[in-house]
Amino acid sequence: MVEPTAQQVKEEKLYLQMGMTDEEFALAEKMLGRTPNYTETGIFSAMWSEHCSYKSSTPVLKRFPTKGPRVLQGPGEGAGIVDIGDNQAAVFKMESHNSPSAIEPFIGAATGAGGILRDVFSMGARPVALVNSLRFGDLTDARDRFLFKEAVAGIAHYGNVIGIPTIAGEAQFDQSYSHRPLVNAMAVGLLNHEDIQKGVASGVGNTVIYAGAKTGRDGIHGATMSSAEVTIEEEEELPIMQGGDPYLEKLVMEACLELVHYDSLIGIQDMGAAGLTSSAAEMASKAGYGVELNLDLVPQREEGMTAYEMMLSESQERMLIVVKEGHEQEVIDLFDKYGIEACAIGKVTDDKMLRLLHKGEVVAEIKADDLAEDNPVYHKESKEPAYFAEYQAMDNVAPEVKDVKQTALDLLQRPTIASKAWVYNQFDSEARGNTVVAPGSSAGIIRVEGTNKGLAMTSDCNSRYIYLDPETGGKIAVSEAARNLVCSGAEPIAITDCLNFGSPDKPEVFWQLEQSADGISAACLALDTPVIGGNVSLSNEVNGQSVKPTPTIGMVGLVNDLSEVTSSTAQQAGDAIYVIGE
Amino acid sequence: MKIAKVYVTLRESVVDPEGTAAKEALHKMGYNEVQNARFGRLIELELDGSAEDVEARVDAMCKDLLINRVIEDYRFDIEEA
Amino acid sequence: MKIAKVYVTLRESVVDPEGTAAKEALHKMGYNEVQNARFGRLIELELDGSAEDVEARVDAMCKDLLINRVIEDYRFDIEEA
Amino acid sequence: MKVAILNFPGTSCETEVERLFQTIVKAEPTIIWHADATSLEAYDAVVIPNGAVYGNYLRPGALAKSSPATKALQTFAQAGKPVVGLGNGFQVLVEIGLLPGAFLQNPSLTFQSGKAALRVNRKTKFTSQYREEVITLPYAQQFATYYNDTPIAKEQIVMTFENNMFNSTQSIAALTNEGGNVCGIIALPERATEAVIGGTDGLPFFESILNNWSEQ
Ligand SMILES: Nc1ncnc2c1ncn2[C@@H]1O[C@H](COP(=O)(O)OP(=O)(O)O)[C@@H](O)[C@H]1O
Repeated sequence: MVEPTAQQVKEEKLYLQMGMTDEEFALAEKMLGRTPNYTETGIFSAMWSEHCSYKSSTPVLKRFPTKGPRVLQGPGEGAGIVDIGDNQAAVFKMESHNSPSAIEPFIGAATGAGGILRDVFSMGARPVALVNSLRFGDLTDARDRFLFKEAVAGIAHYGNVIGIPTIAGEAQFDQSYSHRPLVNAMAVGLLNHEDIQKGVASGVGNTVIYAGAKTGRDGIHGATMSSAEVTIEEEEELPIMQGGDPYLEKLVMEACLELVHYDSLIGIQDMGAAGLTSSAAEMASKAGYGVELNLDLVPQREEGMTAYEMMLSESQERMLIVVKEGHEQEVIDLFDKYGIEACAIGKVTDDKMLRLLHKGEVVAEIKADDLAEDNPVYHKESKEPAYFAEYQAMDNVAPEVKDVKQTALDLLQRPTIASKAWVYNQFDSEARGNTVVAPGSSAGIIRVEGTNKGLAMTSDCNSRYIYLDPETGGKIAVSEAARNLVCSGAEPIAITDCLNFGSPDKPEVFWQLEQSADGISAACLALDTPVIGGNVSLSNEVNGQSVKPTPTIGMVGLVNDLSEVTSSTAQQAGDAIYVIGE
Repeated sequence: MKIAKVYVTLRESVVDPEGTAAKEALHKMGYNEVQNARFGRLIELELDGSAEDVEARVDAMCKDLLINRVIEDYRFDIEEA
Repeated sequence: MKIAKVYVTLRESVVDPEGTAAKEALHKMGYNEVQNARFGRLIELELDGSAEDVEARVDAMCKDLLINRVIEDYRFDIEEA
Repeated sequence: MKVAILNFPGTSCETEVERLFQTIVKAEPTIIWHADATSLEAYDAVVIPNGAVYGNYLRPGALAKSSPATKALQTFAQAGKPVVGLGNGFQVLVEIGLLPGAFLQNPSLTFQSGKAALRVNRKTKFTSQYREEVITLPYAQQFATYYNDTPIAKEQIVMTFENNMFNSTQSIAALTNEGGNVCGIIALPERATEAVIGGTDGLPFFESILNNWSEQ
């Protein structure tokens, strides 16, 4: 393929296929002072995708309370960090893998778990637990059953092979998720304060090192895709997806956790969505420096890869690392011990540019801030949907129960209410031997190794409540999470969230997003549980129909004394039962 | 009775970490002549003799269930048993 | 360059839960002609042309690593690439 | 007793075993990277922890054959010293030929975790400290079905599943070699050594090892 020229990109509006609007292309042109070439256009479009830039959701995210005495790192890094005393901290984040899971659920769900684990260990933390939140159609449809079964197997595969226990989660079923499932994965890690790492590229002349899997042509424009509706026609040419390799990631993780103790380490970041592009641009922009990469040095899996392909590949299990000049070999040797390829591919500069060289030529040169900081931000139109007023005006009706036993049995058979043992029995929920409460109780609890403390965690969101009244529903989601922690014996300390909604271009959907964010914020303020990170997944739609609004809450709590842990099982005959609250 | 043998291979640009791991292990064991190893699957179906359109039916089974076309290619032979 | 294709099947005495599950799923989908399904694997090895005794070497690789003869049978073809 | 904990690429439960020997069943544990394990002579016992050695590629445990540690392990076992494979470690022992048989995928075709009731043969050197005949241990495997077409002698069977949930040959959950010094267990006794993380039915397993071999 001959790459289109800058002129062609502009005249033939090739940027539209990459998900960029006319206005955005004009803005990119203005920032550059010239027309971006094909590679540069790809880079802009990926960095300005909803997935990377949060351009439609930033105004909403600003509403969240993000500060608190425990918060060591709020939103903006790979994962948030909260202090848990004794010089230790909990690191966690939740992320969506909805679009890939709708196409190939095993791979989509597995790579979702892999990606969120990288976010956590790239902060310098050892991941200690996984949590997930799943939404599928109601299992009457064969495709939905297939999607669900495979997504669960995918999460299980990744977590079990890498050896990190899944200790909590939720699974709910509703027709609005039919053929458009939501797969949200959360990872929780632990670190000592002095080991906190940030994704920064600072210090002129310092070296940029690439470590992990080779780059292939996979997932190009995944970041753009993940903010778009997926449609796969039966006979259409299927996209190629790469499975994750948890075995490789385990080795990368062990190497990275050893690397955080090296004095020569400056910064480290996972190559997630928009791979090399986003990690390089963000690391440079955050540090106020520039990065120059020589793409000829990037380990490549396929022949004849172009700069465009390398920069936008979403090959899994890759890390970008910055080390002090002259210390490259010790890092390369460390990775080599684990059988992982690592090599120097560039250096830090003082001109704040992301500059890419390929075959002796400069193939892209863009201000890192233009990509990572100064992206367009949209204030989308918001409108209360007609159904809302209608529902609010309805009278409360209490359903009449004639046969209590039968009704109870019917309820217990609903997939959303039924036992989830089929799901969590596929997870190695006790790997590494610190699981105090495994799935099956209100919250999962993991012991903080070497102490008598524990971390409790849960994920919750009842999207029917959110749909009926997003503000109240948002409050309920946070409160439910907090109740799950409290009744397990933990004090809630912070949340992460994953905002799964339909298209932000629909004013009614945007209204749901805003309202539920307000509800979540109010509850977080009341409960003193700041939002320390999260993820947004918009345009979850099939045939123009949005999924139910689903702002999943992942909450972490601190157990100060493991002897206070209470599980939700009935303990012995004769114990009294109380109902408390309203 | 007919036997359909379905040979399933990974699509060309799909990474095969299992093949890579096996290749490395073979090298460590002294089989340095191995340049590359790729893993696939082999599915043998015994089919009731009366079936018509055997080719089309087996192809449909592959597409409907047996093959993951996001990552795999396949071909099959049909033999008389 | 030579290519060795190793076909690995479960030994007859070993139950194949994957095959059984696939057969049942195929029946549910209306493919009632399927009498039996067995799953195996296909390993393709690209071998450096200079190698001598190719047959013996591939057989040794199978015995040393690729096959567990307690549960698996195998056969292989060698083709010129 | 000096215990070597063999760490292969893909091993994930080495620290829980190390902690166990440091704080509960007191011994001197050392985690050894497989490539450095060319000789194990300096140790009194070797443990292969659970995990997914070499990603479980090919067959669980199979690629461990390519590690230099395998030879050292064989020499070590021939000397009559104790070798234990926990979970995935059992699969390694079978693949490298220190124990007979093979493992198949679970009948459910999925990974399965949970707790199982196991019947203990208290006459082995790995179970001599057990008081009860039936104990509960956690398990977590996708390939838990033990298969062998040659019957295993009764003395070599260390534990059996009470309800043969994985359809294993002779209900086998744990087994030794003929010499009685190499033991593989598909359940995970190391995860049942503290009340706070799921019971203590695994303790006697490790205490038996210490008891039967530490004087030698
Ligand atoms: N996808 C999942 N992954 C792990 N655990 C799950 C999953 N779904 C449900 N669980 C576990 O099953 C139990 C019941 O879940 P759920 O029905 O959501 O209960 P609750 O109403 O108490 O939140 C909880 O312990 C939960 O952690």
